[in-house]
Amino acid sequence: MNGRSGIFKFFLFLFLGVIIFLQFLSMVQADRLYDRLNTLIGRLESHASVPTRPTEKPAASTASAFKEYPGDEGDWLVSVEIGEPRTLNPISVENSIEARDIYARNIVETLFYYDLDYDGVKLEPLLAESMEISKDGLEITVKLKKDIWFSDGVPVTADDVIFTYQTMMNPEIDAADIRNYYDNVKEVVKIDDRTVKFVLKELYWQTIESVGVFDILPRHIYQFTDPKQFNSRRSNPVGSGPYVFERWDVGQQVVLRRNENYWGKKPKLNRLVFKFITNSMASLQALRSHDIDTMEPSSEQFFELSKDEQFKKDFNMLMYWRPNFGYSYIGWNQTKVFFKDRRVRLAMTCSVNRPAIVEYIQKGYGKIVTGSFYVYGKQNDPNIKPWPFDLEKAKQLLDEAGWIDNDGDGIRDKDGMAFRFKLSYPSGNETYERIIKMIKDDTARVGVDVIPDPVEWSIFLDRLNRREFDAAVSGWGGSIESDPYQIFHSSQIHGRGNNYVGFSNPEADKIIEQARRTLDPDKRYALYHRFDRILHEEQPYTFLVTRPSYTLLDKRFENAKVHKLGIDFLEWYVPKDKQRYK
Amino acid sequence: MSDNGILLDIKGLCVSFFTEDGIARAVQDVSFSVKKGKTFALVGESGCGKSVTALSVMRLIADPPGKIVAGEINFDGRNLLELSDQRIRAVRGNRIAMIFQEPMTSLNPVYTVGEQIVEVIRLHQKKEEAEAWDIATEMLRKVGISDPAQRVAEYPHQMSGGMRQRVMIAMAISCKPELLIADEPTTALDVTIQAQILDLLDELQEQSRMSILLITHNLGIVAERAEDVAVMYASRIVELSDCRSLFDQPLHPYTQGLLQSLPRLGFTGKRLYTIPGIVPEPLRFPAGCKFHPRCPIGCNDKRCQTVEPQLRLLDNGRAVACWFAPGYERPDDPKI
Amino acid sequence: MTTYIIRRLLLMIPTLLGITIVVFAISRMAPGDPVSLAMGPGGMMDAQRAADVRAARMKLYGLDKPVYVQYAIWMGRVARLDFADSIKHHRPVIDLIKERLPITLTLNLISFVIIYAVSIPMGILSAVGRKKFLDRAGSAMLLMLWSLPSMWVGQMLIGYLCGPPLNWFSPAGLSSNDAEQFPFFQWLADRLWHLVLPVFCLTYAGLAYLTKQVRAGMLDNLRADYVRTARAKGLSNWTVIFHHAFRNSVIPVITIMATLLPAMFGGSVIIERIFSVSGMGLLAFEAVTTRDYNVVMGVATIAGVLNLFGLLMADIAYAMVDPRISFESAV
Amino acid sequence: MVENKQQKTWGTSYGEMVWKEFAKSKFTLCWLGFIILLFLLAIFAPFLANDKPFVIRIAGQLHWPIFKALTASDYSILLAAIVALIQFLLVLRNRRCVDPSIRAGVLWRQITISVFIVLVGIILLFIFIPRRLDATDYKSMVASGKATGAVFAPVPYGFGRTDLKVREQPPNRQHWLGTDDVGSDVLCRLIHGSRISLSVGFVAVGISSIIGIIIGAILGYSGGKTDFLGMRLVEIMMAVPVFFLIITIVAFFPRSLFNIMLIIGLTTWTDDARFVRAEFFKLRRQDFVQAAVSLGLPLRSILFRHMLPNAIAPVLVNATFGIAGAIFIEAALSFLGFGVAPPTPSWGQILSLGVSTTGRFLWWLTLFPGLAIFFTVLAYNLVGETLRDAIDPRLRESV
Repeated sequence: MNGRSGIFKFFLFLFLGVIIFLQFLSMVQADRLYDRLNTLIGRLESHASVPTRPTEKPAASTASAFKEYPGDEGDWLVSVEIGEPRTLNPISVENSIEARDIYARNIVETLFYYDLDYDGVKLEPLLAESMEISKDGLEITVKLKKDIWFSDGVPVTADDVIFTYQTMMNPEIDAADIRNYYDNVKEVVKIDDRTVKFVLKELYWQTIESVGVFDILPRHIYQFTDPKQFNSRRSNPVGSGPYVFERWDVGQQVVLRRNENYWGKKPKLNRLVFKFITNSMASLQALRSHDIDTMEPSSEQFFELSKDEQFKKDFNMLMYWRPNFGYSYIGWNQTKVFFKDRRVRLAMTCSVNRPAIVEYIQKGYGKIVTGSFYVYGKQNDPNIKPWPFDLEKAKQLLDEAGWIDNDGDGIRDKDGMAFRFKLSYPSGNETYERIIKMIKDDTARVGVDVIPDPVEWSIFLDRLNRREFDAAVSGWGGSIESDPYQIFHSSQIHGRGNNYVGFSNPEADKIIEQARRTLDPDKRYALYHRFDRILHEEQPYTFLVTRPSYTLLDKRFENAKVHKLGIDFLEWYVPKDKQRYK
Repeated sequence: MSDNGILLDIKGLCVSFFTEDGIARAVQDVSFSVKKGKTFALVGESGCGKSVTALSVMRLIADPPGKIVAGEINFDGRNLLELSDQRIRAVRGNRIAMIFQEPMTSLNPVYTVGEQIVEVIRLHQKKEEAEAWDIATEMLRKVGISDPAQRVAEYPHQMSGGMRQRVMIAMAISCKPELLIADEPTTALDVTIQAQILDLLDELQEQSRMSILLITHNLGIVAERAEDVAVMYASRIVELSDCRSLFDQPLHPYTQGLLQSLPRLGFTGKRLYTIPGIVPEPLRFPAGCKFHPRCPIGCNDKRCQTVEPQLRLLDNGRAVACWFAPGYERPDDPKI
Repeated sequence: MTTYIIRRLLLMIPTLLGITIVVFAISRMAPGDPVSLAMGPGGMMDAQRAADVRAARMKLYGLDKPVYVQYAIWMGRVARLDFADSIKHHRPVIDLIKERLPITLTLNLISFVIIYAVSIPMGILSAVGRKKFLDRAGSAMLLMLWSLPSMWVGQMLIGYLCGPPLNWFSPAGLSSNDAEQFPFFQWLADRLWHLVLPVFCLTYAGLAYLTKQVRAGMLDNLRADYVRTARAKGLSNWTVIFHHAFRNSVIPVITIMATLLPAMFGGSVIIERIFSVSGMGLLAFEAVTTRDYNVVMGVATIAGVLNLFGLLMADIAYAMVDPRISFESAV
Repeated sequence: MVENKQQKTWGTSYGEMVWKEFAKSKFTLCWLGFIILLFLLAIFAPFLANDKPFVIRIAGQLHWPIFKALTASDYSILLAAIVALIQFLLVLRNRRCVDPSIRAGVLWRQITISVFIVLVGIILLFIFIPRRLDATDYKSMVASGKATGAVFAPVPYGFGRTDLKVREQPPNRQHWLGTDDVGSDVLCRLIHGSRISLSVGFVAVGISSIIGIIIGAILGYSGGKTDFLGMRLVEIMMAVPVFFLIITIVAFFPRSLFNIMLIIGLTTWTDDARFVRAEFFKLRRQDFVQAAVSLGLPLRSILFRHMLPNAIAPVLVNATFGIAGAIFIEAALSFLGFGVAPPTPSWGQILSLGVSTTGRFLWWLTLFPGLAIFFTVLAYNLVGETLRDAIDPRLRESV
């Protein structure tokens, strides 16, 4: 009899019940069940076994991976990544900095590693024992260490090296970026279980470095029949490193556990936690409340904190230079009328107030970049002085180039065309936006009308690739030593090459080609110094600024040294009485 | 319990609405009494305060903005205005029931009519659910709804206006109230159905000996059905009388006007009489007698324009509020 | 009723097709493509090699075919309930959604429950005590809440409540670092504590909106004749309010509930960004900005389906609550 | 136009009734005043905050830099403001001189003419006024004594001027609301930003209302198959997540203010369409519409002259809330990096700068634009709320 009203009540209760149930389910599932299941399935699929010690315990490894440091074992290091990597597969990772931060050297090891205390490329053996280069420079023989094994106890052999190389070169494997570095390798030959030979196609100094820093994956774990299966394997990286993968809480963190079965000297910290925090203010707040132990602040954050005595009591503030920071630049599209003329490009450089950026935004710690190499590297020519910020000179140069304000509207023109161009940049980047605002204001004073044009990253790339832009602000990542071939060689103007500004200079081309074949570092450096000088004169880019890196670190960590190439948390430890986590 | 056969006795009731625009005196100094088993009619144009009076009896004036400012409402010897909320709720629907003007909207659209009747039965009579449903069906039969056993499970929107008013009545009488307030029960209905509903009320009154407070703007329907009549104009009662004498000899010019404007059998005049002008708004009552702007006698009279006449009991047992009514004037009245 | 539902479900098919076409067209029309994005600005590739790699990848993802063929292929997979693979992640779209959904659902369900649990009583109280101090103060408060941009609120909360000196909440993440080692209830408390701020930011605007709706509906109904009838029956005040007035005010509340269903699935980009929660909102946002077509299509299609189901459910619930509406008359 | 020379008391028109009801709430009137003030601020922004002086004497010659530097959009805004003012005066005059029965028709005609004038005017202005660049630093000219007699605006800074020396200063004497990350004056940017935020709200909602009204009117009037198909279209638009649409479409176009307004307008019309459709559905069966149809009036006239005025109320109310919503959407887009191109200031952009700038908490960059958005949205919401109460006849009946 109560008809509808009863239905209503039933509906209501059902609804509430469902909500409460779903709530519970999703909360539980969000963390525990789902991820554990995931890990479990992941393990089953990848048939990775639980780490076990090899039956025969080797005597203290003949080759020590790292120098022995004193200090107590224990505690965790909780650090921040700005984004979540899409995969931790070392081969299909593309160029994700976050992913490399997590797995490189912690889980997966390379044949050699860079000596952090040398400001050039100096390879120290890690998994390898030695490297021999043939006289013509076309054959590299690498000998692996004895008694080295992956975290599951299986020894590292030449087969693993060859497997990794072949996987990388497999066109169906999603590794186009990495493959590019090894393009010059014709083949890899197994000599014996511990020796491999890399045969190169041609002489090229960078291939040697690439071969040296080659990630070695365990074949017995990553083996695949279907390339798709390999591509979609994104978690549970396995390698020979001092840490093993523990879990990945999607959207939150990746946790690594110390590899108790490590072949070398074990690091002190028990766990490494990489949290994903997108909001940099939130990161700083998390650091202040000791939720995280270390982060890389922006330069503003760093300088503001350096005035905070309370903060300095609790945290170490490290400032250091590091090559992979790179530099930002404005690329002038030299196929456009405006920027064909060297004088115009130079005038633009002179009207960008770089000294002010260094002085006011970077508090004097930054550095104006003059060329495409790491500013403290040996390739860079320290004698080149950056063009000054000089509006008068800019005006004079523009006058010389024939850009004069004929119609009195405040904008220079030539042949009836006003000097008004779009300055494209990827939107949402505060640093670029700041520079753009300054450039717009400053160039207005020399009579050039800049139209800022923020575009979404994918469209930005699209425009660069199609060369459909007037000028663009962007940046290049750096390395200790780099080869300017892709960016500045005239062969890279057409197609989808990276010389999208259309810089073409026969002398520069010749130097680049010659330098690629020069194995002797000093001769090579001399060539690059000359190349740098040409860039400086031609200004295909207006090189902007670079800055040191900063790290904030909880005071409880000891032995946090600053090396010439940066810092290394594998050396850090926490004294027993200060340890926070178990 | 009072012994003079009076069920409801209202004395000096004043109700005001406190709005943003000012104080509206909707009911001023209203007094009348309803006898047991009899019908009392409260007549007046819309907006004159008769519905407010009825709602005051139920204590259903929305507060804010409305407020009963003064007066007594004695029901069966007890002043309803002094009862606690809980006690007045025991009276509402139980001893005093009410039927409203709009049968279309007065029933809750989301419950079946049965549910709505059962609700009131269970509330006041503490009956079991099944029994209450039986009573509800019985009540529907009583108010003349055919096939009540089926209708009881229908929703209001499935019924016609007349049927809904019957349902309202069934709901009202289901607890056998002593007083039934019918607030314009027929206004929204077709003429043929109007008569049916009024006959039904009469019939029910005979069966159960309840009193009815009939509120209407239609003097015509009062004639045959009410014993006593009060005519209200602009928040006051202007004339109070038994029905027969009122129709024979109306004392107040307003009543006269109302009667003249009634169509009568055999009337052959050209046009029906209409009272000129409109009912004043409660916020803008004229000074003096509130009827004087529309009054054929008093419109030019100085006293009517300045001093408001009070309701006075005349020697013949009737009461009126008009300076010009025969036998109204007293020696101590102001003279202008 | 069954025929009605079946008819509505059948009607959904063309609508859904329309949705997929719109989304497909819009996402493909946007300049840029996932391949050049994945290759990045540099990759330091030789020009010829870059072109080759690009062509190979376009082929691998089926992007070299004409757009309508791509659409047909995609529709074919969807018909088999397979939302294809993410181009960026090389994984089934469904897996990505499964991964992100629990976080978003947790946040949204909590805020959903809070919105309803708080705003309904608040709306009723406010309507009952109309024009009294509490109602006025409450309404003003709600309007103010409704007018606050959530990113501002979020950042202010992080700036002031997290970190020293107050240090009340955690500014990012969903659990403490060592939460894995906690016993269940401590873990639960820790989780809830981390959810407070994002949930607050998700909740307050909806709370204000719904309260206003409930209040307006209640005011309408409290003035209705049948409420007067109910009072005349001698029912107690609260019976009148809940049993008669509120019952009739439920209808708008239900409509809003239906629109919330897809919103719960969608998540909020801004709040997820501020509180570093990677849920559905960020997934969709990143998919759009990285031109990960299959993810965009998957998310939008599922959201569209939920949206349509929400509308259908609203209509059904409507008819359940309000006997005046019959299924036959409504299309 | 029927004009009546003698002063006559008309009955109250619908508009007057609504206004009377609206004006009852003094509190809301204050907020309406606030909105008007904001509009004045936006209209006169170049005269309130500018780094160029009104007048300056250089080498004995008088110059008027501020007027010379006004752009086509500045003139357009002034033109629109003048037309709006005239329109307002016309409405007041209508009240006195036009018979209420035809007043609505007259009003519609006037509004159509005004809109036409504004649109044509804007197009002409954009064609004929060249884009100028005047980067002369007048302040340093005055300081160095090269120029005299300069009269500056109350806030003597340009919204695009940068000065790293004074970057990120908290509020002080020179910069009342502080400076941002490149040393621009926040107050100046807020004043100029009011233009962006207000016009985003207005134009976006205007576009969405017009689309919504047209589609809703056609669907509601025609019914049958057209309605059925049209509603599927509306359903499709409703089911596609709006924010997704906006973000994707934003990618197509350059980040200009107009495009953002257009996109917001193009994606948010579904609610209006549904309201108008529902109203038209009801109205279609009413006598006066039947009468109009039987008189053989053209469809356009029936739809927009006879039916629309009766259905406009919910659209109007929705519009005020829509303006508030559009301001939010603009802010959210700025936060996600999809806002208008710098150095054009918008509140959302300043706010997102304050919210995200290099991970610090610069309170003046967050607080002031936040408050500006908050108060504006609050004002619109309050006005919308009061307007709804004033329009809704169900509420007016009750005491």
